[in-house]
Amino acid sequence: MKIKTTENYKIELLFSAVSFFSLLALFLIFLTLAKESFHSIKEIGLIKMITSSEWYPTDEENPAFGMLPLITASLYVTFLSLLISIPIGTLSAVYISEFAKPKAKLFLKSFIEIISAVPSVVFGFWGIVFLVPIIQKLFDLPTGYCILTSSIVLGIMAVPIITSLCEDALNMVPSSLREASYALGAEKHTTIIRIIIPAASSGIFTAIILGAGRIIGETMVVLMLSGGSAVIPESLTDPARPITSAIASEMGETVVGSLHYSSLFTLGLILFVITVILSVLAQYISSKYSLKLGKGR
Amino acid sequence: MKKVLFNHAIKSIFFLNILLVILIVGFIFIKGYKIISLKFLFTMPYNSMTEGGIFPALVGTFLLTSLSIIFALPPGVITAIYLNEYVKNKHLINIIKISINTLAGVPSVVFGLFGFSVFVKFFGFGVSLLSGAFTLSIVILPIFISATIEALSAVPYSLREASMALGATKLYTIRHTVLPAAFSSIMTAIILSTGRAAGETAPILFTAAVFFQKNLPDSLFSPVMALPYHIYALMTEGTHPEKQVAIAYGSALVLIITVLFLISLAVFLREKRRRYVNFKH
Amino acid sequence: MLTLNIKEELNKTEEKTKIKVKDLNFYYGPKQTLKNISMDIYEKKVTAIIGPSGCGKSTFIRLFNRMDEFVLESKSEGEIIIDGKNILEKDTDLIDLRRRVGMVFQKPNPFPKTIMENIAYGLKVNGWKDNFQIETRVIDSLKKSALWEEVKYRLKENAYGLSGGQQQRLCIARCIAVRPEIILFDEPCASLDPISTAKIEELIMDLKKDYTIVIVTHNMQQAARISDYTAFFLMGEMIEYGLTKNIFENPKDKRTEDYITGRFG
Amino acid sequence: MYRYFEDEIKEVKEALLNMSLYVEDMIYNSVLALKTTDTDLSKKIIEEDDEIDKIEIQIDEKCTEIIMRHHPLARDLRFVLATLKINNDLERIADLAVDIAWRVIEISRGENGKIAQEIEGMGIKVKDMLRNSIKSLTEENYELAKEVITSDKEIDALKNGIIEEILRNTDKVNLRKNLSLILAVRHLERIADHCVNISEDVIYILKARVVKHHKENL
Repeated sequence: MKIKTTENYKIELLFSAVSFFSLLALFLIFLTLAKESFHSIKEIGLIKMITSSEWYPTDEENPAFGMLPLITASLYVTFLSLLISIPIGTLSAVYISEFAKPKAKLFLKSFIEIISAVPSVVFGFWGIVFLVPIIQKLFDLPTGYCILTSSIVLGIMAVPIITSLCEDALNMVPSSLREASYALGAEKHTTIIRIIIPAASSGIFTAIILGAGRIIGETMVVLMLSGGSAVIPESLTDPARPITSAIASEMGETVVGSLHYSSLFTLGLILFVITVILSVLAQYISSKYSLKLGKGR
Repeated sequence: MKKVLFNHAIKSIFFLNILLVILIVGFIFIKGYKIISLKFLFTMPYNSMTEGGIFPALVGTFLLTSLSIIFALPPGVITAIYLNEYVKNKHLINIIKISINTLAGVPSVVFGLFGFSVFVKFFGFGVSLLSGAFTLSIVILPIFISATIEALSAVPYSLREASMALGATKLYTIRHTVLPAAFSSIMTAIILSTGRAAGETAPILFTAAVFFQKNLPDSLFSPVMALPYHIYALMTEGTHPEKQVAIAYGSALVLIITVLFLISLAVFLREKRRRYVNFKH
Repeated sequence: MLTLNIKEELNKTEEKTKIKVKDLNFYYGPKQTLKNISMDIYEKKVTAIIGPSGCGKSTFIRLFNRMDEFVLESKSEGEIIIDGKNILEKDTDLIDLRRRVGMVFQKPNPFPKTIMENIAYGLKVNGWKDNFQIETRVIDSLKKSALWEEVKYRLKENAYGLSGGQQQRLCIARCIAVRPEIILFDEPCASLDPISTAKIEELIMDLKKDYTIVIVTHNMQQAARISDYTAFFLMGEMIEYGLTKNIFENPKDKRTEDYITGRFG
Repeated sequence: MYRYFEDEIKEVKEALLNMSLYVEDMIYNSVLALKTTDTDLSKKIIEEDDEIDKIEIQIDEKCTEIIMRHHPLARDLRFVLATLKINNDLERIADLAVDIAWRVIEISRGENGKIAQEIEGMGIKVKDMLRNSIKSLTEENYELAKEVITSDKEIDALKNGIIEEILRNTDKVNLRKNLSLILAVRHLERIADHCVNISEDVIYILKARVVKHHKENL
């Protein structure tokens, strides 16, 4: 009996070791990115890289590694696509959670989940063959590959993600609140605006943060649709090169160990830090939120 | 008046949302369905990618996803078991759960960088099936763990109690009661993760995928073609865009059908079981 | 002289102590859920524990087979002596203890397996290999739990196909298959209809011949019907303990009287 | 659970039956003692009463326990309630038999002749009434219970006849003795009344009808 117990203990120990793999992976990713980007950070300096606006990494005589254009492009694209996906996403969630009939609700939730799995490369492909020509004609541009195109496609892509996260948040609002509001004679739209959305607000906020994290890290769509010019964009119809796009497109061309190679890892590190912060922030808010609604028992 | 407007606004926005998706998928379907044939699926590309099929890309995606599932399965299941069955310390659970969720939020291109630096360079696997599969397995790990935790926690606590009260050890209880009861939901988790792995492009961009390959991959260390990368490459690196776009339509449709089929299957199975479980307990 | 058949078993006082509880305290986090409980539980008798929800009665019997192990941040003091051994000590072999002290839960909890496999589970846990022996024991347990007639042609069917009451009797069969010495019932009829409840109660009365039974129930009538001894718990304290007849006809403590007459609270 | 409840009800029924047999014997012995002025037999009857008292308490306790444990309802409830009353009636009957035994001791010696024979006859009739009332309970026989109730009139008539006769034969010498005889007859008549009570309770159990003071309900 005693032997069995120690055996079980050993297994538990093994299990716990394996369980830390996720944490370890996270740590390893950080370590790898840090190690590879060390070269460029030491050579150029992180602040200088982030603040200068010249990105000519392949210039043979005078390569420049100013990441400002890339970062601004990423922020532009993220902001614009959030502008599209937040209203559509949240309102769709309100529809599913408050208006749809129970049976339809189940179906719609599954449907949203399924379409959120459509691979991003497909969205990028659709953007090229469908949206790019339209944008080009509409605005009379030399090329349809621009911030606007990639933002629209990214926005559409993020809608199901935000919808399903918001729907979860709305679902967590206890039905007693709804009933209480209806019992006081409130109408549906009053109940939704005054009671349900405020009660779910931090959940919706979490959904938006997570959505932002996804958009900023999304690669294929911006890679295929942004146009790729590494200058600070001045208008919506300018082509641009967001961080992910830069990494994906330039990685294949660099010499391993070069300053360019290292600076791409620095970009990865920046992206990693941003998304980790967003993700932890979202989890922090949602854990506080579930405590508030008494779900965290 | 305000009320009517509000309700209509919400409804129309929702249906706009649905319509958009149908537009995208429908557009690709209409353009692509003529291209798909058995020949398209099962022949090699030739004539510098302007003719022929996508067979090597299909094989590559199949190999990549199945390998990555095989790699992700043991740590995924063990982590889920440990979190759901063993740990009592709330802080520990929180730390691991936060790291899983954070890992799920890391951009796929960062996984690509990591895979390149560690598997391709550090371990020296090169751009290969193995590197890609390892990278993909880390990408799907958080999804798989979350789904497996859900599967395990759906097994009623009373079953564990019953088993323990009969004098079974924890391990025996997990092996003979919890895992069998959760088996089908774990299968669902696997299908779900497969669907995700099949559609990922960025992680294999620098770790496994190549645009063109004469032969099918013959070892774990050979680079592979993959369906999502194939679409991307056809659109951006091709030399005969007007001819390649047709193949890209076909490939995109195959990819959509594959992924949506897997995910729908997983979601369908899960919902069906959820209803059954609710009914039963 | 004529003799009367009325049994006087309730007036007998010579009982053998099976479980001896001494100064038991139990803490859940900072909250003390059991306070200074001492009682003797007698062999081959039914002992009922009654009290309002949250009085600690479930916590109490779950200590007898150490199911408290799964409760986070809990602490126990005092002694629970079963057959001369304090089972609260650290070196207790919990696996062996749980084999000797069986438990039936509030909700029927059969495994999602066949009826046969459900009952065989406990035997396999204990290392039984011979299929014939297992089968014999399964049938025997089913007969003892008054389920045999209802399931004898469907042993290979899934246990979830049984009704709630049948499931609970299956759980009892599963419990007695490993031949425990003590059976703990944690509100075994809470989720059952009156007919199934009556069957379970009858079964408990039958089992009394061979097993020491401790039953937690918030149904006082049930305690009155089936138990020989009754303990009344309130806010983690044992208020009164004695022959069921005395507790229900002539309780000594005002709180007990208030509770069983429904004047509580 | 019903099985155990049934067993307990059966136990009580059997106890009642045994008690009634016991009491029947007491009635018979008391009239026998009266006939033969057997003081020894009378003393034995008086002693036996203690036994009956004990049994009464036991049955009472058993009934309380059944109420406590099983919360009987409907027919079972009527049974337990009626049992408590029947139990009481039986005890009273035993007491009356003891009273008769006391009369025998009062009379002590002397010949009672024809009167004693008639009282014995009445005693046997009363004893049969008791037997029938208990039989109607154990056999759940409504007709038999009805018969017991109607036969009460017969006993009343018998009582009146015997008392008339005693009074006719009374003189100064046997006044005291005949008074005891009259009392004994009165006791027997009271026993018959208790038997009627028992039968009424049996009807209450069987038909849930109160026939006490409402003979029209019969």
